[in-house]
Amino acid sequence: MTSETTLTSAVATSDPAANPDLATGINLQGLTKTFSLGRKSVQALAEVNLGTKRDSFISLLGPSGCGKSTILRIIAGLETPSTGEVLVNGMSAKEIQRAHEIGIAFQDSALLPWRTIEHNIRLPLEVAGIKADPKLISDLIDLVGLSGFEKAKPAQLSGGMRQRASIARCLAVQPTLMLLDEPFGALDDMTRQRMNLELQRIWTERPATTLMVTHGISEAVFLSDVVAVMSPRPGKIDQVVPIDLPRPRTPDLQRAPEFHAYVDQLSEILFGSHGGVDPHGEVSDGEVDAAEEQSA
Amino acid sequence: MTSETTLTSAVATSDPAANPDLATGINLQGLTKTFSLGRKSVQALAEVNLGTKRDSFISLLGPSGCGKSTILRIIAGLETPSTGEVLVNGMSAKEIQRAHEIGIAFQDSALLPWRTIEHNIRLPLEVAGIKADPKLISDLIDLVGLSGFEKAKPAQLSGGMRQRASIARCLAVQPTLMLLDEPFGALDDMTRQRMNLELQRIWTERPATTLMVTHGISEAVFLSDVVAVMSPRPGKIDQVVPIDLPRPRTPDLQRAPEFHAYVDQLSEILFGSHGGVDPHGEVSDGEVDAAEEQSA
Amino acid sequence: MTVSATSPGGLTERRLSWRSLGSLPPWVSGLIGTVLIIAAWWLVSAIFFGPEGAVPSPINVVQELFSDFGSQIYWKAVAATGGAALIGYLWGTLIGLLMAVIVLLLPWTEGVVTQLAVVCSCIPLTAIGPIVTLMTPAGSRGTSIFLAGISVIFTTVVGAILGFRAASQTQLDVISAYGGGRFKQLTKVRLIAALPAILAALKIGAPAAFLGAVLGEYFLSGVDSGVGIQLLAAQADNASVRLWALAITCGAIAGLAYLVIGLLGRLVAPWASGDADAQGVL
Amino acid sequence: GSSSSSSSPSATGSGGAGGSFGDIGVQLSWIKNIEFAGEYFATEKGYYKDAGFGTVNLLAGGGSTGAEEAVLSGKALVGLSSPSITAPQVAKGADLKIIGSTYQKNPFCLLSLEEKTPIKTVADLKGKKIGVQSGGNQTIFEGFLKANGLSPSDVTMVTTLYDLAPLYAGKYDAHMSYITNEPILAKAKGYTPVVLGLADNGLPFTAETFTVTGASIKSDRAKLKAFLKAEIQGWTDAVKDPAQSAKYAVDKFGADQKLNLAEQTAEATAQNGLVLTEDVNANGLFTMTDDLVANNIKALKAMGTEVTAEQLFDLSLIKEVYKENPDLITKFTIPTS
Amino acid sequence: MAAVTSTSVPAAAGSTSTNEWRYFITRSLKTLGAVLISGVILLILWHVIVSRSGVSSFIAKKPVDVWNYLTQDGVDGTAAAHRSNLLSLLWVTLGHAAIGFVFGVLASVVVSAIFVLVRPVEFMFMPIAMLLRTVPLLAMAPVIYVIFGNGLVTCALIGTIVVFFPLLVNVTLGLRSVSKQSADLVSVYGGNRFTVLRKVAVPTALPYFFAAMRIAVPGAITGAMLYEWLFTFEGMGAAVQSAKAQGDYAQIWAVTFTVTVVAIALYMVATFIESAVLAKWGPDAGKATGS
Ligand SMILES: Nc1ncnc2c1ncn2[C@@H]1O[C@H](COP(=O)(O)OP(=O)(O)OP(=O)(O)O)[C@@H](O)[C@H]1O
Ligand SMILES: Nc1ncnc2c1ncn2[C@@H]1O[C@H](COP(=O)(O)OP(=O)(O)OP(=O)(O)O)[C@@H](O)[C@H]1O
Ligand SMILES: Cc1ncc(C[n+]2csc(CCO)c2C)c(N)n1
Ligand SMILES: [Mg+2]
Ligand SMILES: [Mg+2]
Repeated sequence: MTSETTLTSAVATSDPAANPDLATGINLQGLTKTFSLGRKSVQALAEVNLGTKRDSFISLLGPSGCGKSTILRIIAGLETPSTGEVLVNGMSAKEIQRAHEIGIAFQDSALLPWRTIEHNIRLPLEVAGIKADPKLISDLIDLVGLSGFEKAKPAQLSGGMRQRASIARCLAVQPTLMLLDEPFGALDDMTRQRMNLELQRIWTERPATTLMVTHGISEAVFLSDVVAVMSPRPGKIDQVVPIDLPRPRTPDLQRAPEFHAYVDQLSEILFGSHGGVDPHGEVSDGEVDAAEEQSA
Repeated sequence: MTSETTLTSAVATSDPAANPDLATGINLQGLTKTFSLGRKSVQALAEVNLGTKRDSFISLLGPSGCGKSTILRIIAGLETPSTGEVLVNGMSAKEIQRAHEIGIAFQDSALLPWRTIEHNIRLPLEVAGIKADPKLISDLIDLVGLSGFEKAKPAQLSGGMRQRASIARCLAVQPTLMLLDEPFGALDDMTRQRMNLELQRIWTERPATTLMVTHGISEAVFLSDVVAVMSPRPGKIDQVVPIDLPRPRTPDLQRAPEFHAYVDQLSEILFGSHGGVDPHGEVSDGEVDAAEEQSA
Repeated sequence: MTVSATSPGGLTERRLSWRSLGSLPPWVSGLIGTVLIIAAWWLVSAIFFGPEGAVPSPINVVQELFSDFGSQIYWKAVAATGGAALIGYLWGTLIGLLMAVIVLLLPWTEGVVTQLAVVCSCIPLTAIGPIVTLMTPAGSRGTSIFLAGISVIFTTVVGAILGFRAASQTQLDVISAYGGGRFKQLTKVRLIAALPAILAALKIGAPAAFLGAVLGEYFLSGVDSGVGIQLLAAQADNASVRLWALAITCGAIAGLAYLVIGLLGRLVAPWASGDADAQGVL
Repeated sequence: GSSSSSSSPSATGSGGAGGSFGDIGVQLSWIKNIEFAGEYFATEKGYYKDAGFGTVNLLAGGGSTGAEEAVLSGKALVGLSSPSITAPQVAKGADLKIIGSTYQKNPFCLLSLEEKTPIKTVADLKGKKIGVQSGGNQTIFEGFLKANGLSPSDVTMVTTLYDLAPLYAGKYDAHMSYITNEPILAKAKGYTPVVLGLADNGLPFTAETFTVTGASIKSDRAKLKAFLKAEIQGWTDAVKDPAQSAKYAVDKFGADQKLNLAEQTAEATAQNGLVLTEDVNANGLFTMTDDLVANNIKALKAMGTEVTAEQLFDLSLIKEVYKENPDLITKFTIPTS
Repeated sequence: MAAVTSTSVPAAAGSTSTNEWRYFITRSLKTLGAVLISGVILLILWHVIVSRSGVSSFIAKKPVDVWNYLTQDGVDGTAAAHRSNLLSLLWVTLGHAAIGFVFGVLASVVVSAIFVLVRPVEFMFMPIAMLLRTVPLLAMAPVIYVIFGNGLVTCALIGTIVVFFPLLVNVTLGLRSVSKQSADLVSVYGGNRFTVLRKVAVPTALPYFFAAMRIAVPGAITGAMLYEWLFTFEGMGAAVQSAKAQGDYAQIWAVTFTVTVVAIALYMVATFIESAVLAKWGPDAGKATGS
């Protein structure tokens, strides 16, 4: 197993306090979060330390309920941590909010039901007080394949279409911090693949410190500079795995052995060391392999 | 390519009118659905014909927005078709509703925000007027890995946890018709795998005519008696592929060449005949392969 | 649809008849209701009272109304009272909304503001009516306007505060994540999500405002024209037919206001589940 | 024609357009009907103007804002009221005085129906159910009982408004009424009204009195006298011509209320019975004899208010008016009831 | 099978009272504070407006005058007599208000449920509901008297009329605010409209219902006073009339003051009950989930 901090091309660290130069993008130090749940309380995050370089792309992997969305919401300034510090691009969550530099896509699309798709996508611009360029909006709608639905209300779209609209909305402000919570979860594979490529293109053209929560291991490898794997609740960063693959990454890359090695490594971390890495060394979302561990 | 109706072990047909014995479960004849969208109207379904045998498990695959959820909602009696006929297990949608025999999981969890998880899961029983067995409920909660969250409100759960609660709810009434709309979309792969196995176990023990909408090709193959692939909007059934694999299916099956053949066949239908079936014949969600078709 | 064809006959038929009742256009059911009510009124009048008794015959009342429609005096009175009601309504609504917005922007003021609003609704009008009259110039409709306004404030405040809370946390999160503050949350989400509840409050307010304006005329000094004045005169004259005609006039005006605001609501907040969309839900 | 019925807002301020006394407000005790016939004549015939006033705003009362309040708050120089209302306030220290009385006896009566339970005498009252308006009329009725040696427990008092429907429906046996108003309505409905007048049965106080502030008597004495003079002229005409009085009420001043001409004419005639007495013929309209004043004080005491004549009345102004204008005293034919 | 997502919830450290109670208590305390502040504001407003109005002090009383009326013996009786008089009037009025409140709330809840279940009924009878609310009771009182008499039936009727309409509109709106998805869910499981009403619409409508209840509390008192004024010689409603006839303005102001204070107190009680119930139901009762 590689030790992430010793790599020369390191872009991330699980000890940002000791490596401030690796925490110029996202910088989470000693983050914990406890929710109260009626009489009881739930510790969602147990001491999260994480740093990434500015304009790097990090993905968060981890079992359901481990606190991925919570980390993302804390970074977005939507939740205050119980303890710990958060800095992004050298700014606090509130500062970066106020600078209108966040793009965010929630796990559920969170579109405003009374606005048309077009107007939903334009919302961040309105909030930022930027005059919306109609061309930009229609390009974004095109990008996510919703042409013809500009005037539709969210209730009139399918689940996947809503999620795509929310991705378009995320890109509207051309953010310096992008937070994506399972943005492609509800998409079919073809659309998902296309969105992945588009996301990479956009991110390369206009770099932004990006954090993506996902369940797709190969998606994470394909897009990220670094992948952080979390352990189950109370969540903490289990390992930080830098993805040292050349950019721009093309679909072909996904057949390269290095790519598969990363996928396998991550599956192993996620599903345990004795987890069956695919013997053929082939692409795997961990889905099939992990099943071996289960007793019916 | 196999022609589905000629198989001896056929459990489904794309021409239910001609094969009434293959339409004792789901029976959709000449189904169309047009939504009005302000001034314009959107044809969501263009003539859907589909029949499955009673107590069979069918999965619907297809691109985002092709009308999968719409078919499911029509079968559930939540939407009236523009034209066409619907029968399930010989009953109309309304009748089967009234008989309290449907279990359903929506694309988003649709939990009632004011009810605890426990009470949300108990809801179908309350509606059916059945006295809820506390053991049953706690078993279901256990099954979906939500023990300890019985008294939590939906807002206090992660997206995946909410989805799991909604699956537990679906199973509460022990339905004869199960309708699952991307039930595992928000789950991490391990949980998803476990839920797949559990779903198969439950379905085997207490068979029900089941329709599942999914984006996961291998998931569809693993669980289904037959997989129907839909073409993009306006949706229609492109092909019906019976999955002739022995039951009970174990995780090992997912490594068998027959399994991979099915996955490849479905990928091909979904992503075009020139679509790159994985050369290693290995497991693929179609995700990586489809990428080849894309121009960056 | 053939779906129902397979179901047992009796059940289907009953459901169909319910359906057909449910699918009646609103104005038809409105008409049916009106006819039913008038029939009941007629019966009561004919059996227990004479055509000019305390409950006069609808025919006489309608005749009276028709003769009223040709009379300038009638329309002058309606315009005068309606005008005062409208001014009071606008003021009351404005003040109510302002109070609710204050609560929204400064949540700690909620208690104080709602208490002030409660005071508006529970001050005995009969006690303060004369005082207001004394504080406004003779001949002005100040008391009518005041009572109309004060009748609206409380419901508006309660409705608007309720409405401002209707936005879900996710919807608000979207705005804050994009750097919007409380104000943007207000303009982009809260105000809009609040519309259904606010409109409901405004709908309640309209009849209340008219009632307040009529009641005000019982206190006014130096005012000769108005529905309230005519009611007073009809009462002193024991003119039951006129009384009922005026009462129906009051109802009709309030109903019109209610309807117009309802339509307005459907126009500006078509997604609101309180309206047409929800017909399939409940 | 001078000022119209739709009065423009104005206070008692001086220096108005017409004459030296400027514009004033007069608070009426009810919405504009026949009850204020004299004021209509004074307006129409220019008596107010001749007396030196600009605009005299006849302020209709909605029935709930009292003349005392209007006068005390300065909205009106003069208010039309009744000792039964003015006296309690004077007793509580209000700076108010009555300077004349249009009605020589109060119009209150108990109206019952020959067809149901006629109440012709006080003796008939025992054990009956009487509909009384809450507030002022309640006080008056209780005073009436007391003045006749009855206790409140001898009758059942129930609340009512002005409408006679409950009486017709037999909900109670008698209805507290204005002799000029409800009996006429009952008759028009085809009933035979039976009237028991309060003024003739132990409660001889007056009504439609001119109420002003004590301060204005000191500061505006000439103005008040000028006002009284115009009022006398107006009422002299009104009493003589009930038909024209009703016309003014129905067609002009009360036009907004759709008054009934026949009914208003009947009321005007009945009203004359309250305005005109031998004493009035001798001393002039609005005057009060010492006897009448004493009767008022006695009646008020029965109603629970202890005031002296000096506290409540200042009849010096009306006396001076007649002394200065003896020709204003007119001999009317007194209607027989 | 072992649970995948770790074990159960970690036990809370020193978990004090429940979340719900904390919510309830903080809200109650806030309300009390608000009452004090608004009380002071109102007294100042009252004093300033009356002082500046120019209306004779004989009629327009200031807070001090009411205080004096309640605490100092004067020409028109002892303070103790004033207080006990007010108190007995108050009890009568509260009794009438309670009757009106109970009937009004019951009637409106039942009717709005019917409106929501059978929509055409709403179009049929909403006009009548509105007519009841718009026609001045002052004008129709004699008719009511003739038909219903002047007893408690009429008391209930007047209270109902005053309270009914705002409640009806709010509760109907609340019952209709059901999210389509939740309603779908229940109908799939075989629930009929009535089940949707019970399982989804009623909880959704709770915040609306309580808002309506808060509107109803002062409404019931107003209704009671109206009833007393128009149909009885009892309670505060009639007292205002007789005090007016007696020129007892101090009493009118004292009654006004008392009624207002009591209405606010009852409103607070309604707020407490609301927070207690809604806390149990969760602060999210009736709120939409997601988009
Ligand atoms: N209520 C509605 N009003 C108008 N159009 C609708 C409505 N519901 C669905 N549609 C349209 O019908 C089409 C099919 O929608 P549906 O939800 O069935 O797609 P889907 O196959 O489930 O997609 P996904 O995989 O993204 O969930 C879409 O184009 C959508 O815009
Ligand atoms: N508002 C809240 N109140 C109480 N508990 C909460 C709240 N929000 C989240 N939690 C708890 O925090 C834990 C982490 O939740 P989070 O949403 O971050 O998980 P996640 O990793 O995003 O899961 P998923 O992949 O299923 O979306 C969960 O156990 C959840 O129950
Ligand atoms: C007891 C009693 N008090 C007042 C009125 C009201 N009212 C009706 S007509 C009128 C003027 C007299 O013609 C007045 C004052 C009444 N009817 N009966
Ligand atoms: Mg999440
Ligand atoms: Mg769908």
